[in-house]
Amino acid sequence: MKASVAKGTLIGVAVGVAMGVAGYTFLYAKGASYLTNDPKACANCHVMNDYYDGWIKSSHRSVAVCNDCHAPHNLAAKYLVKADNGFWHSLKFTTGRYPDNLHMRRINRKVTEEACLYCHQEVVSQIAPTPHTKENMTSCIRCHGAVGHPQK
Amino acid sequence: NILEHKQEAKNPFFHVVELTDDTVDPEVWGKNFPIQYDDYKRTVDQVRTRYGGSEALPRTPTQADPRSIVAQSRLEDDPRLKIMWAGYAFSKDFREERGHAFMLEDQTYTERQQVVKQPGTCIQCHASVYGPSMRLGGGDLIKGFEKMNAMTYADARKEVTHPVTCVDCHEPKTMQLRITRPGFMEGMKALKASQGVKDYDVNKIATRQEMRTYVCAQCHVEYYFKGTEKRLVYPWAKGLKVDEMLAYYDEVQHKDWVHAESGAPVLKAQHPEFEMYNQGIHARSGVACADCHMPYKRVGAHKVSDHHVRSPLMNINRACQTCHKWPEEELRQRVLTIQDRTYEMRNVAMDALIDLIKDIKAAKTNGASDALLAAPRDFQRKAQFYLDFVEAENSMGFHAPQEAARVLGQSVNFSRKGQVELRDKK
Amino acid sequence: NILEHKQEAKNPFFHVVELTDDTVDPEVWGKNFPIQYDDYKRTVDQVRTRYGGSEALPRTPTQADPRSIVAQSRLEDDPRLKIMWAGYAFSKDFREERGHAFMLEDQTYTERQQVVKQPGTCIQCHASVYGPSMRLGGGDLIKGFEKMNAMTYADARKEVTHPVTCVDCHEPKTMQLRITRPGFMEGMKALKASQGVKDYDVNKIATRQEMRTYVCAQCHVEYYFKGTEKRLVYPWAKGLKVDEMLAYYDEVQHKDWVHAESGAPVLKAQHPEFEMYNQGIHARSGVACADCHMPYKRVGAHKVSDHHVRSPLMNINRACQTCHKWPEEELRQRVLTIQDRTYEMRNVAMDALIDLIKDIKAAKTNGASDALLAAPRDFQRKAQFYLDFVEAENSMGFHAPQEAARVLGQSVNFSRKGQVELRDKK
Ligand code: HEC
Ligand code: HEC
Ligand code: HEC
Ligand code: HEC
Ligand code: HEC
Ligand code: HEC
Ligand code: HEC
Ligand code: HEC
Ligand code: HEC
Ligand code: HEC
Ligand code: HEC
Ligand code: HEC
Ligand code: HEC
Ligand code: HEC
Ligand SMILES: [Ca+2]
Ligand SMILES: [Ca+2]
Repeated sequence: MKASVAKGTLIGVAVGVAMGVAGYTFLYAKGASYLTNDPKACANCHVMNDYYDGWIKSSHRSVAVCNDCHAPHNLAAKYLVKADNGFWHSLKFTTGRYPDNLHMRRINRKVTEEACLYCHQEVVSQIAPTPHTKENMTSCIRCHGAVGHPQK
Repeated sequence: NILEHKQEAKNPFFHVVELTDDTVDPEVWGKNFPIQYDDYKRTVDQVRTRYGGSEALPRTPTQADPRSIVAQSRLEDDPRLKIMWAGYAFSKDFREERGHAFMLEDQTYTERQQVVKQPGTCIQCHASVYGPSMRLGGGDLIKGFEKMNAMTYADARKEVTHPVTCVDCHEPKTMQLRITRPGFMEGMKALKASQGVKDYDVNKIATRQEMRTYVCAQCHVEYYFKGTEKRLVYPWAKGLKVDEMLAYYDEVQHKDWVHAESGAPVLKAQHPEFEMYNQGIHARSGVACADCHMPYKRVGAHKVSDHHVRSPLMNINRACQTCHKWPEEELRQRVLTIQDRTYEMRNVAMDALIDLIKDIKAAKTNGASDALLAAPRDFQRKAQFYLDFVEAENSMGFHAPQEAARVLGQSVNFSRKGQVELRDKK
Repeated sequence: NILEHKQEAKNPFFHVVELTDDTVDPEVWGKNFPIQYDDYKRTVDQVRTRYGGSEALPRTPTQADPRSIVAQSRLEDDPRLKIMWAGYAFSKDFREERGHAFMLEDQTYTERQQVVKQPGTCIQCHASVYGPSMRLGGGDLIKGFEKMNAMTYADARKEVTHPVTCVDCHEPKTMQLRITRPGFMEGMKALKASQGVKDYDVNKIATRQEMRTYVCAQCHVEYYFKGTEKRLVYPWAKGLKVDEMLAYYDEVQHKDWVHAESGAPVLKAQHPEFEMYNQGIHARSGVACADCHMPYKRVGAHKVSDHHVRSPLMNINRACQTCHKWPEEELRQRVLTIQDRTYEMRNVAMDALIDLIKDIKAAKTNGASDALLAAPRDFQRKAQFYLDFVEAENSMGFHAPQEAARVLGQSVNFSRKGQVELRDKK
């Protein structure tokens, strides 16, 4: 009981601080970019430069911006995910605690997989998702991982 | 552009006819799925690659064998195979395999049928047996399977009409993939049990991606006929590696035949594509048979799986280049580099085995006792199974390059040690 | 914090001191490039992986060998190595290699120095010799190289002060990579000539990506000392494959020593990382040594090459995940799967070789003539070079998994055939 309370406050504090730091970054690093659709905004972070450079050369440059693939296509969810990413990425960027080679978190992978379907559902209507089981859907990224930006 | 896609795209499938488990004839399925059916029919094409595909050789039809075209004989390509298989039907006739369209006639008319009475079991992987099995079993697949195994090949042959067709891989209502071969269901159950998974039911548990491999693994696997009931069994109870399968055969003391020249109790490995593939990097990376042998293709507004099942080297752009951005010619060269290396070791292992067989034969004719020959003969059994495991596997090592080379290296060691053993005994 | 990130991005280097070809001391370079220098110094770390890295073993310093820490002895790990190298310095002392910081002292104090007078040639790959060579040659690198080769090791040792340093890989003005080792320049020239390319000059023609491999290939290669002048030569005139290098040695009738137990004229393969890597898929894909062993790392806002040269298994995220999306643990398992397979065959080949050596030795003591032993001894020469080619290569097969298995399979065949040959001759 006591423990969990203490733990609770600890987390509270941690988040508080994090919010502060991240919040600062959020503004300074034009973190608001998470709320725009301009790829250049993503590239505000040097971390994202490679992806921006890749995207410029990708088959999708003229048809899809970062958020078309990395943010949900329904508004509410869109801003949720963006806020979530904006917060974490800002925090990690500031603390520097992120690997040199990034990995999409599972929730972002799902967002991207669904983004593919949003635009391509007709082309793939026969192959995926199979009518009956949605969770058994084929992964697009498995074969097309490089469409947004050639894997570095 | 996207908008147009949207127009064309209304209802991908044309539901012209009702399909049920009894609909064996692919032409009927073709009414609903014309694209897949057209590709499916193209498995009659015969084109040769360095180690795969097949060559269309004309022949004059006979009473016994009405085929006017067959694939090249592997026995003529490499006569050492006759020595390796001396005393077994394979030494009479063994050809390069070709497309699915031929599976039933090639099995019916191979000379291997004429030298030995084959059991109905053979039919499992060469015809559409799902309907017939259900019929024979009165709705019980396993019962039907057992009945068919117990028949003679001739009788079982009368029960079937088509090579593998839609119904063998697809559930007719949803078109979902499904496993229809008891041999595979039981093999997987034994395999999973050895890994601590109880009562594994492939049709319930396998993911969609796994099914894209498993439907092929119903047939492209090592097998043997168990007991007098000639049950079709996949020897996976200890695992899928060649070492584990040999251990299984040794434990159940199975032999396919006694070698005519050496008297060794030997085994014939057959098309262990699934087992070999499982040792490779592609399996480990979740790449399925269908990814390479049935790659997606764009037809009109839709992507479909290419049902013209064949060598990916005839379709590198679709089969490989979505994952590998290298030029087609470079990808072909990568495959050939792997295959040439495997072929080099395959020949080294083959020479070693032939040397051992000749030595044992000579010792035998010079009156060596069975006691004295026991050890050398066991070396032959091992060497031969390991060599045949790569020889019979149809990718010439591509499915698992390093594993194929390891298995061949072990084979060489067994053969040569057998020769030394023999000389020291004398 | 972000403010710094943004600043740093603007000035990656600090130009504090002038650097010239005479600046041997890395600490001075470190004033301009503190990050690379700090990483460079960390090559003193000793951590062990299953087959790589190294273990830090404490020892009591002696007059002859003041080292208080050494790497584990490979001879103790596997005593069969002493039989393979019987009569050669390696049978006295052979240790797991460790980081660059130790290269000079480990060479100076290995017991291999005490059993044989080693030539100055040795120094080429264990010290910063660019400056000293230029000095000795009066500005002519090749002349200096030849002079140093001709010295005794003791004398050459006096000419050098540091292990490999910045100046050995970098042109001080531009920091561009450059080749400073005549042995590699001449080796590449011979190799390219065999491919029809005349007068190949590596420093003029090589691309930047090639240089990211070549700077390492100055030392991580097979070599021998040619003639009485003890010239350092890389045996590439017929190609980089083990078969081609053996063909070269046979043609020039080179042997490293006569085997003490069998009397065979044998060869010692040494760290053929570059040659093995060239048979692998990574080389084929344009991946350089530096991509895996010196991956880019983020420091503040810019990326630098990690000068802490070491096993990539200690640095998987940077070394592998740039190209492979698999989790770190999965990537480690992929490497270990390849290495375990190689190790299995390495042991099969080792047993076979030891058996052959024992047989020849026995035949010799029973008075077999040199004429009779000629063929078995040549089998030993072949088997031993092929086995050592993988044994001495330091990735335990990872650099070219299938090729490593092929080479070991061939080695087994040579050893066992030698045994058979011997028995048939008698
Ligand atoms: C404040 C700097 C910053 C900005 C601006 C930024 N990113 Fe990132 N991003 C990061 C960092 C840092 C990471 C690594 C997070 C980790 O690996 O834990 C990251 C990771 C990611 C990931 C993969 C990691 C995950 O959580 O799945 C995606 C996808 C991504 N960013 C997309 C975007 C997009 C799209 C934009 C623009 C809308 C953007 N980023 C803008 C800093 C930023
Ligand atoms: C905002 C809409 C949109 C999103 C999101 C999107 N695409 Fe596309 N994609 C297009 C358009 C438009 C084209 C070009 C026109 C065409 O041929 O369909 C295209 C082309 C392609 C192509 C053919 C060109 C090539 O690169 O080979 C592939 C494959 C593809 N997309 C896959 C994907 C995948 C996989 C995803 C998700 C990771 C995705 N797309 C996300 C709109 C989108
Ligand atoms: C197993 C590999 C694989 C998977 C999984 C896969 N694709 Fe593809 N995709 C291909 C291949 C191969 C082609 C090229 C087909 C052709 O050239 O005829 C292709 C082509 C495409 C195209 C371009 C069609 C055209 O010519 O305009 C789009 C768009 C596409 N895929 C989207 C997707 C989406 C969305 C998913 C996930 C639902 C997906 N793909 C899953 C292999 C795959
Ligand atoms: C057409 C779809 C598409 C577009 C547009 C796109 N991406 Fe991606 N992105 C992907 C896919 C697919 C992956 C997953 C790659 C993988 O895991 O193989 C990915 C992964 C990432 C990652 C995580 C690192 C990784 O490889 O897992 C980051 C960061 C990222 N993208 C940033 C961006 C930025 C920034 C932009 C815009 C400049 C952008 N992406 C535009 C499809 C896209
Ligand atoms: C990564 C791609 C890939 C995967 C996955 C794969 N194969 Fe193959 N397969 C090949 C290649 C390449 C060849 C060599 C073809 C040739 O030599 O012409 C081949 C050859 C074959 C052959 C002989 C074909 C011929 O033309 O003679 C068969 C049969 C086969 N594979 C079955 C399978 C089965 C069954 C699976 C799954 C258990 C599988 N393959 C998985 C790529 C693949
Ligand atoms: C019902 C058994 C069965 C199933 C299921 C099956 N195959 Fe086959 N396959 C065969 C037989 C039998 C042959 C040889 C036919 C012949 O030579 O007459 C064959 C031949 C082949 C060939 C060689 C073609 C050539 O040109 O040499 C390939 C490739 C192949 N199969 C791949 C697959 C793949 C991939 C799958 C799954 C999508 C699959 N098979 C499913 C039985 C089967
Ligand atoms: C477990 C599945 C399975 C069983 C059971 C099976 N086959 Fe096959 N058969 C295959 C596959 C897969 C191929 C294609 C690959 C190959 O040829 O290696 C094939 C190829 C063949 C071929 C063409 C190539 C050749 O060998 O000339 C003939 C003929 C053949 N089988 C006859 C038979 C006979 C006779 C039996 C029974 C004794 C039998 N098969 C039992 C799966 C099977
Ligand atoms: C040897 C196995 C096999 C046979 C026989 C077979 N299919 Fe398929 N089929 C597959 C596989 C594998 C897929 C991919 C399914 C997936 O990804 O879930 C597929 C997919 C399909 C799909 C879904 C759309 C697509 O193209 O991916 C249709 C429709 C289809 N098959 C129709 C047929 C018809 C009609 C026949 C008979 C003429 C047939 N199939 C015979 C293995 C087979
Ligand atoms: C769905 C994705 C996918 C497809 C399709 C695919 N591969 Fe691969 N391939 C991989 C992956 C993943 C690896 C492992 C290395 C890595 O992680 O990038 C790999 C590795 C390889 C390697 C190096 C490993 C080895 O065995 O030497 C070769 C060569 C190769 N593939 C060739 C092919 C060829 C040829 C085809 C087509 C017949 C093919 N691949 C189809 C994903 C694929
Ligand atoms: C694709 C990545 C890759 C490339 C390229 C590569 N290596 Fe390696 N190397 C490895 C791995 C993985 C190991 C095994 C490390 C272990 O076992 O701890 C290794 C091992 C080594 C070792 C032994 C390291 C130790 O810790 O004992 C040396 C020395 C080495 N490599 C040198 C080279 C040289 C020189 C080149 C270029 C000619 C090269 N490598 C190219 C990945 C690579
Ligand atoms: C001047 C010669 C020389 C050059 C140039 C050189 N090495 Fe080395 N390397 C050595 C020597 C000598 C050792 C062994 C040192 C010892 O054991 O004392 C070594 C050891 C190593 C090790 C083993 C480290 C360990 O922990 O076991 C690796 C990895 C390695 N080198 C990689 C490289 C790479 C990558 C390059 C190029 C970027 C390179 N080397 C350039 C001579 C060299
Ligand atoms: C062509 C370059 C080259 C030459 C010449 C060379 N070495 Fe090395 N040496 C290396 C490399 C690279 C390593 C690290 C890889 C290994 O140990 O296999 C090494 C490792 C060593 C080691 C540490 C590991 C061990 O073997 O115990 C010693 C000691 C050593 N060398 C001594 C010598 C002596 C003595 C000579 C001269 C007879 C010599 N070296 C000549 C490149 C060279
Ligand atoms: C064994 C070879 C080797 C040695 C020794 C070496 N470097 Fe490097 N260095 C490299 C390689 C490889 C690169 C990558 C160059 C490229 O990509 O063109 C590099 C790159 C650099 C760069 C460019 C920025 C970067 O990090 O990629 C600097 C600065 C540098 N080294 C400084 C040094 C200094 C200072 C020393 C001595 C303390 C040193 N190097 C010793 C091999 C070496
Ligand atoms: C610069 C890119 C790059 C880097 C870095 C890299 N690889 Fe690869 N790797 C490849 C390519 C390319 C292939 C060939 C297959 C393909 O084309 O995707 C491959 C193939 C492989 C394979 C399958 C081939 C085989 O030999 O079985 C393995 C395993 C592998 N890599 C592991 C690693 C590991 C572990 C590391 C880090 C120590 C690493 N790779 C670093 C690009 C890279
Ligand atoms: Ca074939
Ligand atoms: Ca080491």
